[in-house]
Amino acid sequence: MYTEKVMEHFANPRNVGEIEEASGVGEVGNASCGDIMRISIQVEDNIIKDIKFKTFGCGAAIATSSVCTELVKGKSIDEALELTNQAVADALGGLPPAKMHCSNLAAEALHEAIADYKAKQGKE
Amino acid sequence: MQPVYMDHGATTPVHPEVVKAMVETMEKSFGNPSSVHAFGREARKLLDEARASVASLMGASPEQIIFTSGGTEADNMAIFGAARGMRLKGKGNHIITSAVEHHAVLDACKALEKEGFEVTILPVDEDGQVHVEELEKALRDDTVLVTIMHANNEVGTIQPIQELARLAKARGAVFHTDAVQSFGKIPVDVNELGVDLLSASAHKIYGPKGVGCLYIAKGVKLTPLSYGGSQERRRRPGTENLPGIVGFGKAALISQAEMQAEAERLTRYRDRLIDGLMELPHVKLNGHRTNRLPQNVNLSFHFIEGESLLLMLDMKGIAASSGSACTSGSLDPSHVLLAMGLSHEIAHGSLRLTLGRGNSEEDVDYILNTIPEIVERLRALSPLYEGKEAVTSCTQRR
Amino acid sequence: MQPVYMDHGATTPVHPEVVKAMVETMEKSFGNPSSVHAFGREARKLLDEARASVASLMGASPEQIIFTSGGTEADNMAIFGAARGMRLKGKGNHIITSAVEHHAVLDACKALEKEGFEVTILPVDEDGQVHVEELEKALRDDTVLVTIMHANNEVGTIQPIQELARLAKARGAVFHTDAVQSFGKIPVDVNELGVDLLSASAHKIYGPKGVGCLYIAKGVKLTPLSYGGSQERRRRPGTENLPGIVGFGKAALISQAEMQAEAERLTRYRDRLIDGLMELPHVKLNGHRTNRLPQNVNLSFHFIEGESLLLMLDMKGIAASSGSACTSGSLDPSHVLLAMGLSHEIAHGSLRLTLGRGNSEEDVDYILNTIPEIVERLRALSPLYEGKEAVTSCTQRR
Ligand SMILES: Cc1ncc(COP(=O)(O)O)c(C=O)c1O
Ligand SMILES: Cc1ncc(COP(=O)(O)O)c(C=O)c1O
Ligand code: FES
Ligand code: FES
Repeated sequence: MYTEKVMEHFANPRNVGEIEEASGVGEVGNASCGDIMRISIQVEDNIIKDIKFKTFGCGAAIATSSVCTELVKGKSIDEALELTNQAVADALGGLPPAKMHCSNLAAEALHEAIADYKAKQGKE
Repeated sequence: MQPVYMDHGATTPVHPEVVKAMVETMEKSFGNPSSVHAFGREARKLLDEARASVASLMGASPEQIIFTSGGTEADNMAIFGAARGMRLKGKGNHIITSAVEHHAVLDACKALEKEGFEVTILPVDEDGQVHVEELEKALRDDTVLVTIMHANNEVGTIQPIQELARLAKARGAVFHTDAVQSFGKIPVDVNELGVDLLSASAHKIYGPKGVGCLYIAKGVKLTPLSYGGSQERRRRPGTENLPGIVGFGKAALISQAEMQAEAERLTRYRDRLIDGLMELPHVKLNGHRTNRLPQNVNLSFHFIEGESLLLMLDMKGIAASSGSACTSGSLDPSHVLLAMGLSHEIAHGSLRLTLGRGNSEEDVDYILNTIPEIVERLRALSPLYEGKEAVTSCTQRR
Repeated sequence: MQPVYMDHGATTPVHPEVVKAMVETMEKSFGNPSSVHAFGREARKLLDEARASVASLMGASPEQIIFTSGGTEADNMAIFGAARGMRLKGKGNHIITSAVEHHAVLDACKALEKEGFEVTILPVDEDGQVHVEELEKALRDDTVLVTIMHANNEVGTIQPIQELARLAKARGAVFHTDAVQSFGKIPVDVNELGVDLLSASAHKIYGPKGVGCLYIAKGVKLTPLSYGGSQERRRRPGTENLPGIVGFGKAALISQAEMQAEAERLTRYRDRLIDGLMELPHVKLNGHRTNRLPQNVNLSFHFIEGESLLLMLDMKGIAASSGSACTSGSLDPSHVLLAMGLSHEIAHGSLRLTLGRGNSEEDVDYILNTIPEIVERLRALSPLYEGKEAVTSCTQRR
């Protein structure tokens, strides 16, 4: 069902947790299956210095969260905004067709976290 | 690591004696039971013997048993057959079922709606039980069929079939029960239950996949689901799956001999698992505490999603199942858990352990030792879980 | 006396390699293919492999194959599914079939008549062949389905499916063929034949009973025959008969490897049998002399009744079949032979020998030696037989 890469990330998820006093936090629920993900980021000089996630969801949801944090950590905000759910799935060696929607969670949560960061910036 | 299979509700390993009987049939009695010659007669004899064994385990006579390709076909044959047959006789077009039926029953009823039938779906209480008064309220003069399962596949709750059937039949409706999960596990007697139609499946009782049967009480007429040769008293055409049927017969014989002792043994394991796992924080038992199948454990672990739990268990060699949407191909979590009043989230975090012949006391120990750390790990990942202290309500968030 | 099985058209012995594959599946891979855990994934893998093997033998892709409980279910699924589906789309309600179809096809079409469909039954010539012009005449704008078998189970005649399918599809009808008797025996390629739907059955090709499949071309929509779980791409619910399906896959692989050589060998035996038995007086070959299945011999012995002939052969250890009413449960002789223009009497005296893997040159010798004396004995008993000289017409007496 899942690729080895998916299972590897599922078994050893990277960057689990929450950043206290994060620069931005994004939380999204997956309308289709009821799963939830929260991503928090710490941004310095427009670079994502640190990123952490928490996910309530299936194996694919957890693996996509994990790989997503790995993909953008150390990248600029603009680079991070270009991340698509397809890129997340590809980084895992693909997902079963029925599980493609799960990869939306990660990309959306990340984009929300960035939006939150930008909103906060704007206020300062 | 020795794997621990605790998904006997999904399917069971085939009993070695069953395999042996099937191999013998394939090697020595491959004839077509409809053939006139010696090969055919030999096949016919085995077919008759298997029918007698299966009939005996449910207190029926052999000619009341029609072999099918499984529980699903038996359910469809019963529901379409009785509903269409009764309507042809002008008896009406109202059907009653329950909210916790298997999809083979629920979806067949839904398909009948498209044919102009009206379907009433009875609710269940928080233990998954159908109440007799609900059926009483729902029955009408034009009710032609009531179909309510004997024991639930997800939560193991046993329904009061005897009273439900008595009530339905008093009002002139045909009564069908899906006994796929109870047959061979707890006593199932068609006469005691008083049902007109009863479905069973071989692969849930250590028999082969792809064989089941429908019990049809004397006098009950069914419109056939398909057409062809004159096998199975013209009720179910197609060359009989002889090795499979022989395997089903053997499995029924073995179940009959071992059922009582096995039910007692598994009830002990079940209760150890329930009591042990309920000691963890934020765990809920699904289904009735005592009026449930001996082999069924179903728990919801709050803040956790079922598929992740299954995958973690799988990595530890434990095979289990879940009512999670993520495992079912559909995007909604178990309709059974939702009908029992669980929120989507809690329904998502359900775990079903179904015990069986191969399980030992050590398997129970292993599970009791393994699950707590997995639950803790997954909760640490969960955005819903803010530490044990912080949690307030875990049943209604959505 | 070593028995001689020559009823491979009814069913075949299971190939030892098939038995082995099935036993291995039952012993090692008993999981439910829908389960998430390792047992389930292992089962899913075997299911996929078997699907690929069966698909390959008919030139299809794996996702076009839906496993069923046999040829009968495949036929019913195709016919009910396509007819009802096309009608829902407003395409019409006219169906065309032939007079020599298996009961699974004919009776499904008859049942559709009760649902308001109109059915045209194409005649056949004296060899049992459907003529393309007949289909041309019968096709209408509201024809939604044409179902004509690839090779006949009684007389072995092969139909011109390629032309028939081309014609039907050009007029917008769905084309189904029952290839239960041809699949694995002669080349069957869904693309070459150009069919939309094709039925096959495992137990005719040394696989297990109770498994078959339906090929469904891309884009062809079928209303399901039954409802339940989401197996087989939601087209056919119920826990998959995994050992049976694995056996079918294995049987398909073996057929693919051996088909050509086996067809040549059996054609030789067939022709020896036909030529040898035709030397007896008052014998008629049924079916086309050359355009027939390699394994099929069908002869009518005038003045003799089929069941008596079978019983006599059985006493000599020969297993065969007949189109006789007395063997079929119905009181009319074979509808196939009647459609070919045989009188009731002649149809009653038909004998079908169907060759297969286990048969040897010696079996052919034995039959050629045994049948003449049996025929003579039965004719001596027959009031219709007044000595060879006295006979005039034996085809039209009734
Ligand atoms: C309650 C119930 N009904 C019906 C079925 C379907 O049986 P089968 O898989 O033999 O088609 C099952 C099992 O999947 C079941 O648990
Ligand atoms: C031409 C034909 N169609 C359909 C069938 C039915 O197949 P099954 O016995 O697998 O249901 C048979 C064999 O009995 C057959 O010969
Ligand atoms: S997040 Fe629910 S199916 Fe993957
Ligand atoms: S005479 Fe007995 S059935 Fe034909």
